[in-house]
This record gives sequence, C-alpha cells and structure tokens, in this order.
Amino acid sequence: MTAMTMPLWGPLLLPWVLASVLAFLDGRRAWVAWLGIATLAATLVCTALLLPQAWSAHPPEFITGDWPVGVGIRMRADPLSVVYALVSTAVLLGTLVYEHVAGGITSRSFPSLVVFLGAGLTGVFFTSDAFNFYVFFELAMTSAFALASYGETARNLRAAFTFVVVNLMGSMLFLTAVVMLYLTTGTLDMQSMVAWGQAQDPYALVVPGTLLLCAFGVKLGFFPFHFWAPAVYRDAGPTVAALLAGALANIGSYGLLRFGADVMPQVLAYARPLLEVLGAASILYGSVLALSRRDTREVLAYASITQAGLIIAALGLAGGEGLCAAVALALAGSVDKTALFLAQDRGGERARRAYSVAAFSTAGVPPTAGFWSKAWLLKAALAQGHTLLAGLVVLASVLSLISLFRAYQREQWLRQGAALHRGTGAVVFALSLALVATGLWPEPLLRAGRDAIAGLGGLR
Amino acid sequence: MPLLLPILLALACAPLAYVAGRWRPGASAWVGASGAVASLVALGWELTLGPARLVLPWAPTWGLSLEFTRDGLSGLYAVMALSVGALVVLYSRAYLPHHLEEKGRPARDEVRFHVLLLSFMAAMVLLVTVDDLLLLFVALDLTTIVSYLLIGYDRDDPESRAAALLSLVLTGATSVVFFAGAMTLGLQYGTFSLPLVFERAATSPASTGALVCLAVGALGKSAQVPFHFWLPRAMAAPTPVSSYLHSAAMVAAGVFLLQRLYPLFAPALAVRDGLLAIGFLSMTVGSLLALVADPFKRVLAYSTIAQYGYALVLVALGSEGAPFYVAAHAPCKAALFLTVGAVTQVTGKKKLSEVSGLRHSLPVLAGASAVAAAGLAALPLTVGFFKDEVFFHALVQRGPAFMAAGLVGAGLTLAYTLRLWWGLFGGKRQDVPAAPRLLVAPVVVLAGSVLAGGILPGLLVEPARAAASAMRGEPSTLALAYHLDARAENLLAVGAWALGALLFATRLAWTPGLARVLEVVSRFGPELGYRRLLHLLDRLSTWLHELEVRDLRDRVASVLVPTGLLGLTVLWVTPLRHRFLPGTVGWADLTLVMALVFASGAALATLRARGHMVLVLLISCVGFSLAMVYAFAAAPDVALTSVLVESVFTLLFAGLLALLPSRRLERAQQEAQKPRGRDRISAGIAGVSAFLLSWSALSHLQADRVGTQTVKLAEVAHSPNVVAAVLTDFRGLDTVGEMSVVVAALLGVTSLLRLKGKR
Amino acid sequence: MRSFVPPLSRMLVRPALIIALALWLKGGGQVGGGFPAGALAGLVVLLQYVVMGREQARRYVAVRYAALLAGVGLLLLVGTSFLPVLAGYAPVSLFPRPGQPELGAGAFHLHTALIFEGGLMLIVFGLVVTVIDRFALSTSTEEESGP
Amino acid sequence: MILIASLVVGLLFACGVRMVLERELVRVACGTVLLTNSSVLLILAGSFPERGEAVNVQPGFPVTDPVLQSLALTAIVIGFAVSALLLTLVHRTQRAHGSLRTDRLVEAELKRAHDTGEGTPG
Repeated sequence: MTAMTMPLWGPLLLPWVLASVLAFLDGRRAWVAWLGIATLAATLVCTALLLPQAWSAHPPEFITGDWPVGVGIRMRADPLSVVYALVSTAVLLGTLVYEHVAGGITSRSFPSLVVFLGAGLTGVFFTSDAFNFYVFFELAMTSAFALASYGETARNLRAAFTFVVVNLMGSMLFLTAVVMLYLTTGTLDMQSMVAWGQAQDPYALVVPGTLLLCAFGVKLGFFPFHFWAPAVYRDAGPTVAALLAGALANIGSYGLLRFGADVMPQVLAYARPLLEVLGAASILYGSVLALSRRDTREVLAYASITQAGLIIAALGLAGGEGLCAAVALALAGSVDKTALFLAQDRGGERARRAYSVAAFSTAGVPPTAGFWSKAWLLKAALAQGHTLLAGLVVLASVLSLISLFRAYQREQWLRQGAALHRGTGAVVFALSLALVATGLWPEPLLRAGRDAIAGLGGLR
Repeated sequence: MPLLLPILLALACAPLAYVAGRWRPGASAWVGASGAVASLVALGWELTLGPARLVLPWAPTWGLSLEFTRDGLSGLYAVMALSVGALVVLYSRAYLPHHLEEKGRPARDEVRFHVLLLSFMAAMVLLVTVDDLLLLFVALDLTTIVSYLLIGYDRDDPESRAAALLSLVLTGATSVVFFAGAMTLGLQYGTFSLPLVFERAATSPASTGALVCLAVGALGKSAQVPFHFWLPRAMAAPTPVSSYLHSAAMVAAGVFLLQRLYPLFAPALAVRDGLLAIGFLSMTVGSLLALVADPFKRVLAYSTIAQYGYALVLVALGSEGAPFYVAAHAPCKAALFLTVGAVTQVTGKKKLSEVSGLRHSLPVLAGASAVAAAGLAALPLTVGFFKDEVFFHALVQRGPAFMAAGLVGAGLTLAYTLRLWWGLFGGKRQDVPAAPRLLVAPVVVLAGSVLAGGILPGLLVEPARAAASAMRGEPSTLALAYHLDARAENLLAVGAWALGALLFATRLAWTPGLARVLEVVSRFGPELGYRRLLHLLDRLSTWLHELEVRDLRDRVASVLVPTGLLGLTVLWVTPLRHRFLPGTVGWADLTLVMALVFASGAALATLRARGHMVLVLLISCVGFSLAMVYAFAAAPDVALTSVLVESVFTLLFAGLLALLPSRRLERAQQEAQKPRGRDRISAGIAGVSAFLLSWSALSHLQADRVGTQTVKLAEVAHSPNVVAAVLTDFRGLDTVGEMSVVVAALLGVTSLLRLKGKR
Repeated sequence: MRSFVPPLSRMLVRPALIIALALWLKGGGQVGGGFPAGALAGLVVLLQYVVMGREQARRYVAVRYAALLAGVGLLLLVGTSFLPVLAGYAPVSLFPRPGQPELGAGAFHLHTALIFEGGLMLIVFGLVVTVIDRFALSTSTEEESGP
Repeated sequence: MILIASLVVGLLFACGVRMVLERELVRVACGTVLLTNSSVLLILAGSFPERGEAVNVQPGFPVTDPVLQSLALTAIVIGFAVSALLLTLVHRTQRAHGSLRTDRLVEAELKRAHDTGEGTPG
C-alpha cells in the first residue's frame, strides 16, 4: 500500500464515516448539505482512483481482520464493481446537489440518508461475500425506505408504504437465497462458491438461484415483479424517484450479473429461456403501457420497466456479448433515468434539453450512451441469430420514442414562461452532457462493458 | 489531415453562429453563412486533389474508427448541402423576424433557428462524408434529431408539434430498422468499414433481410410510399426549414444512402425490383397529389415525394445518372420553396386559391422562380432538362412500358409545376408590397445556377461522372449535352411537354374529379394505417392499464405468487437426486419439536385473532416459542436476543395500538376478517413453495462448512464465545453494516415522527 | 392507577442496567453481547414510558439524548473497525491481534471487541428509546390535533 | 427433523403472507414480522441436525454452526430495525389518510390519478 495507490477501503469508508457524522447534523442547513455533497464527490474521486488497479491483473482486495478466506469477509474491486460504484455514486451526487439547489432540503436526515445509501451501494458493489452483500443491500434498502417518504405528503407516504412492503418481500427472498447458498455450499465467499459450483452438482444451486432472480427482479422491476414501480415512481418525490430508479435499481442488475454470471454461471445458462421470456414480456409490457400514460413520471416508470426487460433479455443471451450489453444497458439506463426524473421536475430551457437528450438515450438514438448499449444488445442478439429479440429491441426503441416525446410535448414546461432555475438546470445539463459525451466517444462505455465481464466466473 | 478541413468548418458553423448570436442576434446568420461558404471553398479545393480516405481511431473495443471519404458522391452532396444551406440561412435572416413577430416570440429566438439549421447542415455534411456503416447511422439519426427540433420550432403551435413528432417517429423508426440492417451486415462481414464491406460483399452477397432493412431506412428518410405522409405534415415548419430539409438535405439523405450502399444492392435484383416499384408508385402518388393540393407548400412537398421517386427509380435501375438527378433537382426545389415562403410572407396567404397575378408586384421573384420551375419541369436551357434526360436514358434501356411510365410522370411534373407557378404569378393581378431583397436574392442565385447548368452542361459532366463512378464502383461514361436529333430521350421529352401542356390547359375539367377520387383513396392510405395502429396500441395500453394491479395486496401477491410458482416449477424440472430427505427424529428432539408445534399453533391462531391486542400477543407468542426453539437448538445467543427483541416489539406494537384512534381500529377490524379467495390461494402457494424450497435446501446440507473453521479460530481471536467472535471479529463488517441499518432506520423514524416545533 | 407498579418499575431500572452492563462485558466469553445489552436497557426505559409516561421517563439524561447516543455508538463501531487501517492493518482488525498477549484476568479481558460491543449497545438502546419516545410524543399531539 | 422444520417454516411463511394480504395496515406490519421469523427459523434449521454447545466449546463435542447463529442474529436485528421503521410508517400513513385500510390507499391513489386526467389515450 504505497502513498500513490488508492486503498480499497477508501471509497468504502469515506461515505460510511461521514454518513455517521452527518446523522448528527441538521441536513436542512446549507453547509451540511454541502458536506454531504463533498462526501459523495470525494467518494467518486476515490472510486475513480481505483480504476487502474481494478483493471490490473490482480484487482485490489482485502479480507477483514486478515482472517483466512471464508472466515473473514473478502472485499474485492474488479472492473464490474468499480464501474457500478462509479455510476451509482455519480447519480447520487447529482441527485443530492439537485435537491439542495432546487430549493433546499426539507428533512433533517436527507443528506445523511443519501450518503448512507451511497455507503450501502458501494458496499454492495465491492463485497465478495454473499451475506455481506445482504447486509449492505439492507443498508441501501433501509436508507431508501427512510428516504421514500421524503416530502411527507399523503401521496409520498402512500408511495413509501407500498415501496417498503413490497421490497421487504424482496429482501426476505434474498436473505433466504443467501442462507440456502451457505447451507448448500458451506461458504459465504463468492469465489469459493464459484469453485464449489465447478466441482459439485450445480443443480443444487438452482433453488437459491431462482429466489435470487425473483429478489433482484423486485429491485430491478421487471415483469411480473414490477407492479410496485409505477405507483412508487409516480407518487414519490421526483428526487426520490430519481434515487430509486437511477441508483437503487442498479442493485438489481448488479446482483443478477454478480450472482448469475459470476457465482452461478451454470444456473444462469439453465435459466436462459426463462430470462428471455421474462425480458420479452417486460419489454413489450413496459413499452405498450407507457404509450397511453399521461403523467410523465408514470411514462418514465414504464420506460424503466422496458429498460429492465432489455437487461434481462441481454442476460438471457448466451455468451459474453449479452452480459456486456447488460452492463452497458444498466449503466446508461441509470444515468438516463436520473436525468429524466430530475429534468421533468422543474423545467427551464436546460432541463428541456436534458430531458430530450435523456429521452433520445433511452430510446437508443445516437449520439448518446443509450444508443451504444442498445446497439450492443442488438449486436449480441443478431450474432446469436435471435431475430425475434432484435425485432423487440427495435420495437421498444420506436415505442419509447413515441411515449417519451409525447410526454415531452404534453408537459407544461414546454410552453413559455416555465420556471428557469440555474442550479437545477446545471445538474441535469451535466447529466445529459455525460450522456452525449459517451455517445460521441463510446470507448469508455464499451471498455467498461467488455472488461467488467471479462473477469467473471462464467467466462474464466 | 486535410480531408477534415471542410467537415470541421461545417461543424464549427453552428457554435460560431451561436456565439455571434449572443453578441447580436442578426449576426448569427451572417457568420453561419460565411462559415458555410468557407467550408464550401475548402471542399472545392479538396475535390481538386482527387479521392482520398481518412481513418481516425475511435472505439477500438468494437473495432470502430472514424472513417471519412472524399469521392465524387460525397463531394456532390456536400456541395449541395453547403451551398443551399448557406443561402437558406441568409434567407431565414430575412424570414425569421417576421415569423417570430407573428408567433409573438422574442426576436432573439432567431439565433436558435440559425444554429439548428447550421447544425443540420453539419450533420448532413457528416452523413455524406463518413465511410462506415455505423457512422452512417449515427449521422442519419443526427439529421433526424435536428429535423425534429426544426420542424417543431414553433413549439406553441400544436400542429407543428404534432408534425415534428410524426416525422421523428417515422424517420426515427425507419432509421432504427436501417440500424438493424447495418448491424446484421457488420456482423456478417466482421467490419463496419464500407470499403471492406463492399470488398467482402463481392464474394458473399448481403442477406436480403439486411438489405430490406437498409432500404426501409432510406425510404423513410426520403419520404417514399408508404412512409411518405410525414412530409406534407412537416410543412407546418417555417419555410426555410422546408426549403432546406425537404428539398436538398434530409429527404436527399435517404436516396444518398442507397447510392452510397449501391454495391450491396447491385446483385440483389429482387430488392431492386421492389425499390423500382416503390419509386414508380411514389412518382404517381406524389404527382397526382401535387396536381390537386391547394396550399403551395403541400404542392411542393408532394412534388418532392414524386421527384425522389424518380431518383429511387434511377438507383433501382442502377443508372449512373442517379446522383446527378438529385443534385439537379435540389436547387430548383429549394428555389421554389423559398419563393413560396417569400410569397407567404408578403401576402400572408398560404393557398393557391387565395393568390394570383403576383408577377406585377414581384417581378424579380416571378422571373427567378420561373427559371426554377422550368428546371423542375425539365425544360431546355435549365439543368433540369438533363435530369430528365438521364432519367429517360435509363428507362429507354428497359423497354416501352418503362418509357411510357416515364413519359406520363414527366408530363405530370410539367403540369403541376405550371399550375403552381401560374397559380402564384399568373391570372388576375393582385397588388402586394415588395418583398425584402434578402428574401429574393437566394432565389435569384439558385435560379442563376439552374440556368448556368442548363447553358453550360459541360461543367457538370465531371462532377456527375465522379459521383456516378463512386456510386457504382466503375468508371462512368455519363454524358450531358444537347442533341438536336430524334433520339428516344428527346422524343420522350417532347411527348412529356405536350402531355403536360395539355393537362395544364384542361385542368379545370379534371381537377375537381381527381381531387374527389384522391380524397377517397387517401382515406385508405398508409397514414390511416399508421393512425389505426397507434390508436390500437393506445387502446391496448389503456386496457392493460385498467387490468393492472393497483392494490397493495395484489402488488405483494404479484411478487410472491410468481416466485412461488417459479420455485415449484424449478423443483419439478430440475433433475436433482435425493431431492427431499425427511431426516430423523430422536427423543432428544422432543423439546424442539414441541416448541415448533407451539410456534405453529400460535401462528395459525393469529389468523383467527379478532382484536388487535390479541393479535400482537399471539405474534409475540410465536416469537417466544421460536426463541425457545433456538434455546433447544443450542443457540443461546440467538435465543436471548430474540426474547429481548420480541419483548421490545410487543411493547412497541402496544404503543402503536395505543396511538391509533380506537374507532379507526374497530372499523379496520371489521373489514379485515373478510379475506378474498385469491388471498388464500396466494398464501397457500407461497407457503407450499416456502415449505418445499426449504425442505429441498435443508436436504442438501454441506457438512463441511466455514462454521467449523471459525470454531477452531475463535481461541486465536481471544474470544471463547465463538458466536461473539464471528459477530465482532470474523464478520465484524456485517455487524457494522447491520448497525448502520439500525441507524438508518432510526433516521427514518425521527424524520417521520418529528419533534414538535422543530419543523 | 396508583399501585405498586410505578415504584417497582423505577426500582427495576438499576438492576436491569447492571445486568445489561454485565451482558455487554461478558459477551466475549459467554452468552450476551452488545445487542442484548442494548435491548435490555431499552426495554427498561420502555417500561418507564409505559408505566409512568413520557415526562417521567425523560428524567434520565440518556433517554433525552438517546438518538445522539446511537450516533455516538455508530461512530464507535466504525472507529474500532476502521481506525486500524490507518496503521496499516486490514479493516476490522481487533486488538489484541491473534498471537498478541491479552490483558485482564478471569472472565474479563481487555479487547477492542468491548468497544465494538459498546457501540452496538448504544445504537440498539438509541433506536428502541427513540422509537418509543416519538410514539409517546405523537400520542400527545394526536390528542390535541386529532387525525 | 428436516421435514418438520421445513413444514414449520412453510406454515409461518403462509401465515405471514396471509396477514400481509389483509386489508389493514397493522396486520400487514404483523405479517412482515412473521415472515422475518420464518426466515430466521430457516437459518437456524440448517444447524438442527448437528446442534451442540455454542459456549465453551470442548474439542470433540458437536457444535451448532456459529456462522449460522451470527447470520440469524444479524437477520433478527435488521428485521427489527426495518419493522420499527414500518410501524412508524403505518402510523404516519394512517394519519395522512385517516384510515387503516389499504383499500383507502388505493382509492386515494385512483382519485389522484383520475384528477390528473389519466386513463384517456393521448
């Protein structure tokens, strides 16, 4: 550990410690909000500094207390972890800045909870231990539960209640799955599980695998586990919706990639037909339902179901290309959703532009990040001879173009005289700029997608 | 990298114009136009250097690079895009202030228009110079995006918003199809680079499906039947947009794509025949509609559909005149669009039936547009004459039927062009104020170029040949000259003029009848199909939404029931041996089993509990029995913790019940005991699957677990209590995380139930 | 209800807290630990709320600042787990390390796990007390303002 | 033993689900408590066959898997924290809606959706 390299515990510890500190402070004060923002920004920087190490032949890792593998908890930062952590932290940062500049935070604990959410997400992405994954997952979920009622109108509370109850079921399924994994394989360390799966009968892992699929299905919100999503995204505050759709849903896709492609590749291969069916159903369901919705946030909610369906369909494709596409879809989708949910909130010239950029990205129109992710899926589907899926991707693009731009044209802020807020405009503008920049120079996204998958158990 | 210079200059126009516009709104157009001219000059210089390619690294992960080409085809189209672009930007400088005033918008919005127009120009230049399938699509969609913004420029006007959406959806949808085709080809040939693709296609032809996909994209862009209906609607845009996008740029992009990708289409005769049919169909439909349309811009829009139908026919026939046809058509059509824009601005009228005899008030405009109209109608001494010349030349080689079709088409063109021009400028005199000079000058310039091309056709031979050879990949022998003899082309031209003149002279006799017929026919056109489809989808969407789950209970059930069913299915289909082991029960287990039975009894009793307090007590009864189970299972730490947690919980519940208004509780109670049948079924499925899944999991215990290792290590960790060692030391991170969960929950509680006065 | 219950509940506070302390300190060696300790301490305070009402229960300093205590507990926890990294140890290294000599005698040993468990106790105590406090507070406002 | 334990897990789970699907907020909260109980039971059921003495382990004696115990403890604590949050939320939700019944929430949701002119194709 030299002075030059970033230790792995850096991005893990930073939000955690500062979230605890922030818990004491009144988040409605400007300086506290800025402290939270600075924390997330520093976490982002620390995570970014991990990039070169994560890409090296030996990704950084440590085991708590230097105990033997399995006894202690292993944390590991491979490319998949780092790119997910980067994007999620960036999304959280943008959302927190937005909420602060949009007129001040109205709850004492908001910054602290957002940073806790960040700590939970970073932990989820860096851990290499199934139960530790559950703990961090619960940290993120509980922060989200506490955040969901932010705003505290009857509408927000209703959304929060639905969110909490439905997602508790998901958490329960996940806990059960982790315990079953331990009972079956005798270890909680993911790498050891990979080894177990290669040596023993992988059919024994099918049951926990099914439960994991359903648990992450609830988080990611694909058909038929999505029924909570439209109501929650519509009725929660716009910032909260952005947090849930942009950052928290990443747990779902990451979990499926980590447990599916890394820990239990045999089970993933076994589940492929199912994933294809579920993916196709979500794509169709989300795109068709988004068409007739008149509330923009509901349109966005259904669009995110389509997005989830695309990710699932990508996972269902055999070979590495599909997994790469899933990573790219998840990363681009995360930024898209955040930009969309935030941009539709206040209005103003910049927000309008940001909305259209993010909508183009969601529909897969170049030059945006979303285009490359959809292109990847299309490429993978065509390479597998999966014309039907390719057709669905095309259809989903067209339908989301219609529904998103219908909503865009219907919105009040399209007219003159919409409130123009410099700060909020700047946040959404920055997000849309990131989307366009990635669209113009896709190499980082493409490399992230390719290399994130390269080290996973399924392809080793 | 000299090849980049014109592209970079074209790309720089829009930002420069924006900066200039921030300084002074009027300056943006001038800066943009001069940028376009500079780019044009650079391009001209480039073209003298002969063909070249430029490859820049871009995304090596996918093996992509930025590939640009400089050949006759790209040169021709780029010159067209840049020159018409520069003129239109200048024209819009004169057009826009008036337009904005009419719409009640501030004058500074003009800058946005110029910037968008120049961005479109840049996208177009990019489209014609890239040499890579993927980049072609990217540039194509760039034009789609900018055109959406341009058509919807009057964003307060519902009609133009709807038109913008329609064009976005149609061109966007077809270009996604194009992309699917491009992706198929990219996978088939292992590269997106066009020269390599062409090279490999020579040995293994492209699949028909991919070619059809590519063609669909091109047809949508070029507004060919059956996608043509977006173009007339797009006339809601300000006139400079129509005159640029819908004459020389956007619609040209589709035909350009087919010309660029011609080597792929050349061997696919079936696809080419299909394109041929669509070309003739578009020609007919466009021309007929142009004959009866009343708003001038619509006449021109239908004419555009028809004219690109000609171009499509030429491409489908593999004629070397195809690029030239588009290039010759562009200035004529642009000039006519600009003319009608000027007329609308001066008179405030938009329909042929509302104006006449403007030649007296607008003599220069009348003269210049007469030249442009002559060009469109292919009269001699204009460049348009040669466009029909090459067209007829291509048809002659295919036989009399084609020749007849061409003759009728050309005749119709003359008829509607005459009708338009005469409708505007001929007939009863109307006096209107003079048009601003800047509105007329671009028309004059364009007309001058049309005339120059007609008088000195020799100048055009070289570029036309270069473009043709770039398209077909072989040297071209295209000739453009007047031949005063009785060759078939000339005869056809004369025949067409005669037919056109006849149709124009007798127009009063057949126009009403034709209009009625077309009205009836167009009711069953593709536009109707599009609307029906959209409407159907909307209905389906609403219907599905009505069906959708909205109750909290169903939302929960929709998670658990699929999971349960999925779990059961998985158990059913997975071939795992010794799926279920019943296990053994000894006398030592008696206490454990009794505690379990007690817990189950309490759990079952909760279902029957009427009062809330009883319910809470039963729940805690379940908890305490389970604590007993844990104690008998030799897990004293868990037992202790769960006893304490249960106690705390019971008290908290009691506290909550004390909080809730008793009337509300009673009311809720009465409701609560009426479960629905499906809730029972859901609970049953969930329970059965939980039972079977846990049984399956418990039947496959791994004997050698990490737990045994921790027992050995506990002593090393200075902790005689292994559980404490695991909690605090080995898996201490879990505990810290778990406690953070508690604190996060605490924060949630405090923010939900705030202290009074601190709000 | 003037009965023996309120004085009895007050009398219970000290023994209960002592048991909680014992649970905390002996957690390393025997059944116990920070979590039961915190829950027990919270339970006692809960009893005070139920029996004597909010005002009486808030006489204790620890009750008034329960939420803050939870925060302190989390800082303790995070500090014990992560401060060693600054000295180059792996995260969640407790001291004494394996192989290092222990300090203390009998069932009681000095070990950073104690601080760790102490943090646990504070957090659990904080949660239980804060929740009941807010519930109690909410009851009084509910009576004033109605639904 | 395995059969009995998993039967009880299934039973608790079914009762929990049945409660969560009730029409009333308090019962929903109670249901989640039962569900948590069932998953904790499942965790420890893994160690039923080889249970022994966790404290003061002597070499050679059977041992209840300490990792499973600590997992159970963690699960209990997290379940406890989340349930406390849920209880608070129940309280706030019923206060905001003036009812403890979930169908009232649905009505409120539908009413809001109706007010924004939803349901007609655009």
